Amino acid sequence: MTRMTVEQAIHQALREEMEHDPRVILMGEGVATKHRDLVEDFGAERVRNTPLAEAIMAGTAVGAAAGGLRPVVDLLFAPFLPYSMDALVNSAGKLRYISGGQFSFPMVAMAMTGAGWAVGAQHNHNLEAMFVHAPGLKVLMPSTPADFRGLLKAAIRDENPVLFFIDLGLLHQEGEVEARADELIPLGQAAVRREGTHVTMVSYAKTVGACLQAAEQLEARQISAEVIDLRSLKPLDEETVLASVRRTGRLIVVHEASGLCGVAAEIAALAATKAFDALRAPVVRLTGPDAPAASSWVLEQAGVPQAEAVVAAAVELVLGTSEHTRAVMAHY
Amino acid sequence: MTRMTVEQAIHQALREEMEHDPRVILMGEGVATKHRDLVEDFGAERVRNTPLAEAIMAGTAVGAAAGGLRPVVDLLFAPFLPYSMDALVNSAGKLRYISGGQFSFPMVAMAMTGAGWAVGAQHNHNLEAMFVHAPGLKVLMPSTPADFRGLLKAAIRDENPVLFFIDLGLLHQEGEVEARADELIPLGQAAVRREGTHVTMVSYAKTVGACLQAAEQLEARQISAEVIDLRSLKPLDEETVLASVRRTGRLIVVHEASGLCGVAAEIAALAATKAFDALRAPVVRLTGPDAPAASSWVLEQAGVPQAEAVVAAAVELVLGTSEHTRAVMAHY
Amino acid sequence: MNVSEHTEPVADHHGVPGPTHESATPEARLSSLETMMLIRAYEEQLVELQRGGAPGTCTSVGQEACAVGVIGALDERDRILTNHRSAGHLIARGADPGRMMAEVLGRTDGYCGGRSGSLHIASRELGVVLTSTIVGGELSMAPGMALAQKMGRGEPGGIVAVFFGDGAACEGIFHESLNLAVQWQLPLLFVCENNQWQAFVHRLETMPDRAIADWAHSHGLPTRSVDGNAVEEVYAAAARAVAEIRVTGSPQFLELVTYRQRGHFEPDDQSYVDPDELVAWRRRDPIQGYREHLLESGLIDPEGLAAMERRVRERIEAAAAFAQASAWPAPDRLTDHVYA
Amino acid sequence: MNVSEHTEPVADHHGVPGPTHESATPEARLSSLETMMLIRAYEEQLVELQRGGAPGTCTSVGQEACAVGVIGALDERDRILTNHRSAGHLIARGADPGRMMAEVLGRTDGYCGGRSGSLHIASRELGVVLTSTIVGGELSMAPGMALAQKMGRGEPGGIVAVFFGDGAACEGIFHESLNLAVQWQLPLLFVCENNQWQAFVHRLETMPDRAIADWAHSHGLPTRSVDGNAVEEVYAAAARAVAEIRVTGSPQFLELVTYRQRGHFEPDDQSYVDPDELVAWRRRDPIQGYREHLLESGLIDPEGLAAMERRVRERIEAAAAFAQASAWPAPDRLTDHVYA
Ligand SMILES: Cc1ncc(C[n+]2csc(CCOP(=O)(O)OP(=O)(O)O)c2C)c(N)n1
Ligand SMILES: Cc1ncc(C[n+]2csc(CCOP(=O)(O)OP(=O)(O)O)c2C)c(N)n1
Ligand SMILES: [Mg+2]
Ligand SMILES: [Mg+2]
Repeated sequence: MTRMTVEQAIHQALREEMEHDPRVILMGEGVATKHRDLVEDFGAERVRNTPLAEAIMAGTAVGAAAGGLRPVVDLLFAPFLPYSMDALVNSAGKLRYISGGQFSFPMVAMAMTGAGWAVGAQHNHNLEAMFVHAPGLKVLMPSTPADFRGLLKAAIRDENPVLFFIDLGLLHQEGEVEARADELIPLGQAAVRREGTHVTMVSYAKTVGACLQAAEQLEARQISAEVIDLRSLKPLDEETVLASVRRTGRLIVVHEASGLCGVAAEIAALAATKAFDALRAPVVRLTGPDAPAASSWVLEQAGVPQAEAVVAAAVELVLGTSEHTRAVMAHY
Repeated sequence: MTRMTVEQAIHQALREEMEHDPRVILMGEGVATKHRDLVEDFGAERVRNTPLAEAIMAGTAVGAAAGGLRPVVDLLFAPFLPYSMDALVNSAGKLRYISGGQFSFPMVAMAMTGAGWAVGAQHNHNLEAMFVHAPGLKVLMPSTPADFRGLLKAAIRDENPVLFFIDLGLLHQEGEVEARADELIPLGQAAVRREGTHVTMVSYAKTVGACLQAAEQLEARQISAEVIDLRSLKPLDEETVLASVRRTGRLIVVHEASGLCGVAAEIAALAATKAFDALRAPVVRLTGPDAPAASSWVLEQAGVPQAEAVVAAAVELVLGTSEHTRAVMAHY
Repeated sequence: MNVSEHTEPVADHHGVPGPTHESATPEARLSSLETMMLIRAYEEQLVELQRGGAPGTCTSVGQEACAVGVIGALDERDRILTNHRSAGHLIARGADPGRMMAEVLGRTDGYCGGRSGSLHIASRELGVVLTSTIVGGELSMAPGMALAQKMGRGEPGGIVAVFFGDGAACEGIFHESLNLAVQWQLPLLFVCENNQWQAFVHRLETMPDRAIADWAHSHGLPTRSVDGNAVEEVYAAAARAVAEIRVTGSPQFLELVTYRQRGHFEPDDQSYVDPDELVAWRRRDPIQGYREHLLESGLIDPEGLAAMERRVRERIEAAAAFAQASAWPAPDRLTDHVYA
Repeated sequence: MNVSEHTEPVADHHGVPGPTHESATPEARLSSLETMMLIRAYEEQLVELQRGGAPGTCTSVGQEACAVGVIGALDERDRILTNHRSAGHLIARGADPGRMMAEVLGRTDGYCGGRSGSLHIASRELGVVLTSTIVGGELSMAPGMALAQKMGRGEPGGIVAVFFGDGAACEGIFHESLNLAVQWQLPLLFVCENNQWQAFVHRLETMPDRAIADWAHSHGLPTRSVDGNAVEEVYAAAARAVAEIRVTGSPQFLELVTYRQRGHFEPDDQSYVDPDELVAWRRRDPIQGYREHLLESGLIDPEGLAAMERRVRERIEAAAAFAQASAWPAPDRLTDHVYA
């Protein structure tokens, strides 16, 4: 085991996979500037700065993937993905199906997002749910350095197009990482970060931390919370979520993205359709507001569900309603 | 009252609003070819064919709206919206907020989608949920000629950017339409198409028809179904949905778009979070599959929830499980 | 008619074929004619089927010389990307009209098992890959496919040809694609079939008259504009570009000036089309012109022509019978092929 | 240095100001210098604040002549769209550095109440509208704004100026925007500040050397490339373009060749920058050059300059104090302004 940051874990995954498979290439605006060591070790042919044009970056990844390469394209920030949307949604997501299975698109598109940089809604927009909704794509959004590394490696080896979202607020977070190069984390498996019996918290990315903090605080009140980190938003590990909800009977879903048609809606719907009989209380969604992200630090932070709100929701679910919890939750 | 098709209703709404407000302009690839009468009556300045470039079409609508016009941009088919996504999501949806309320973007972006033309996934992709998820936008998807007319007129008069989706399968459907030019239908109000007591069906666009058919068939079995047509996906009429679910205790959500993070997920989540105590049975989602739309007529139709499946789901919900209903529903 | 001033102009023959490329043997020329006739007959058959209720299509009637000329200049190593108006490219590449028609009808024997329909038929085995009906989709994927070729993932020496319309040149992705191909020096032939129409809008409503060649030229890649209705001119220009790309590894651009003789998507009454323009271009029909040329030059006689017509008709009739006899896909296979 | 060959070339003075536009009075020239100094001081203050923990910014150090020259050629009727590197445009237009700084710091007195931060500051009252940090966003909205002007929704006679970088010219929307403006004959001045950098990539990695002018020219609109570090040259070219646009109602294109002297976004160690290139361009600093020019020409003396520097320093100090004293927005106002 080695200690490293999320940023280092991503870099290591890229390096190892480029080592592992000569078909892996890395491209994007500034990737060759940023990963100069990779250029040195794998050559300028495999690590390519691109013109500033997200549509052709993504389209080129799609074409290269169909042509036999395994491209990783760094699209920088999630709000730039709309420029790439046609290539990702209409080409990568559909052309395998449309062609009757003749082609595959083994590629990864990376992008950062989330609060933490105070630069506003055109750099911070958690739009991962849009890609979960689109057919033919897979979507990852890890929370720990080990998962960033293991999932990115697995994504690069996957035969399908994968969107890999990087929560900006986690970039410098440290954690233990398994150093073996063949250590992959399969797509589609949620991680139970903490076991519990009274309430299930489902989250991903930065807000997993809020849930874990909340769970710790709840312990003092004799409330035992299970925390599930989805990691893989598509394929979604329905079984782990449902099994937990069936045990606890209570569900809180937490994420930074806004709520309407978001992942929390999907998880809540899952419980309401497939674990209804086990539910003992209303499902709770704690999400970012239906608003663009604000730049100002205080507003930016106010848009992210925090541990306090998770605690309040859990207390209300497990122990019943109170004025205080209502006030805290009204915020979300 | 006049009888007209959806296509005629759309045309009439455009004509009336251009008459009503000289700031209304219409633009898009082929709109001047298609609506030649509008060119004649309102001039080529207000009805403009554009180059084939969806990004600048949408961006131009955004800029024109901020500049004091009220543009309607026809983007033809929903799968072309990804090319327009930056203008719609990052500019129209966010720049009002980002600017601290300095600008408004009174504009409508129209697009067709849905099964019925057998031309495949690059013309048929129900991606309305992506725009519901995006902040700052409104999203409409009507089902009757009267609603197409009344909602399009209201959308044109709204101060915010509105996505107006046209279910291709409804284009030639006829219905009675109120002929008064000032007859608007406010955004954000669902329509109860049929009242019932045992089960609530929530749908929009083409599949409202499947629900109504199902409700009729269910009558013979003494099952009384309420059918709610959302019409406005954002703002969403939570109250009408919740009030119905609180009365019936049972909810089926039906739409053609795929399920993951779709509108049905949102409605199911709504019930599970805000009408939980009233729910007597699991929520049921009947949606298109998590797959691109196929071209072949039989596959295209198989991708759309039909009345039979709605009936089966309702019977199961109201009367309990049966092998037959399981078999029918396994399909979705 | 536009001819390029950016490289040596290719003579403008208004429908009469230009100088024959040396390598075009008599057999090759006869075969070019027959293939153009096959494309025409195939598409006319689709129009017939559409009248009977089959899904509509975008025919390439009037543009057959573009497909036959360019595809004829490619070989097996090369890969082709195309768009919604692709029947000519597929047939010129040797696709089976029966399997194509089955695809249009949504049947299991179609090239894509009925999932594509007419608008995105691809055939990996033929090297016709990544067909997109999103205008510009093919342009967005072409540099990546060419990069894969360049990096040794295709056949050695293979290049990529991407077909698109004048409308696609209005999409920003056109420029992004050209710029990337130039910056990365990719073995990519851009083929713009400038058929004057963009669905229901004439291209002069959307761009300056000489825009396509001017835009391409501004990206700094060798650019030729030729008469797209003269199959041998097209072939000559394409063969030269292909040969140069194989040597240099760098992209080139070919504008084929032609005309969409039928509507955008069947059925289409073309009421919005200037009848004079239409008539003028029909007079320059690529098949009619080439047929007369080959008759005049004695390469074929009226009997040979009649036999050719018969062969074509029989193939298309057989194709239609095959397609109509093909089974519908089973609804329970709806979600096959979404993921690998 | 690039100068346009497409229209009459404007002489290339390598940092020494070109011929003065007749209408530039001594006062105007002194004011240009002071405004450039104010922009520089404002941005250096932001760098200072960033070191103390404030959010980063994209400074326009080295590009002040572009902002001052072009904005100086516009008047109140006109509307401006800009991008992430907009401080110069705002200040040249008369924006209050205090309110700008408050915005960067996320405070209520900021132009956008703290919702924008540094990257998308807009001020409707100043006619600086629709600032987008999505590269190309400003280009996508510019034709629509110009259409609204043309259709009488703005001030009579007003035009639109849109500022963007060389990187934005790589985005397809650049071409879509130019083409639409040309086809629709919109009163729109495209201003490309070609500062050689696109974040962490030198533009010569992304485009041919002369690409920007060549691309623009291929769209058929009048195109000029001038030395973006020579404020009077910029002013002269912009004034002429603006005057022509007011008469013709049609778009024009201005490339300002300049250099981003600091990093892309503070903090940035510029380790990826060729030090020789950086030094060469710093020698051509627009403010230093103009200051010397005005001193030499006797328009100002060292004392006057010192007074000017003092005024600028005082304004910026006051601005910083104002910004830091401004209140944070209340968290419960988070969702204000989402909908109209
Ligand atoms: C992005 C996109 N916009 C619009 C359409 C609808 N459409 C299909 S073909 C076509 C015209 C394309 O013109 P051109 O590129 O010249 O090709 P042509 O049809 O003339 O062969 C249009 C507008 C589409 N398929 N994709
Ligand atoms: C669509 C998009 N892609 C990438 C970025 C990240 N980014 C911000 S500024 C910039 C460089 C832009 O270069 P240029 O247009 O030349 O403007 P400059 O920064 O040099 O003023 C980049 C890549 C962005 N904001 N938007
Ligand atoms: Mg065309
Ligand atoms: Mg730049």
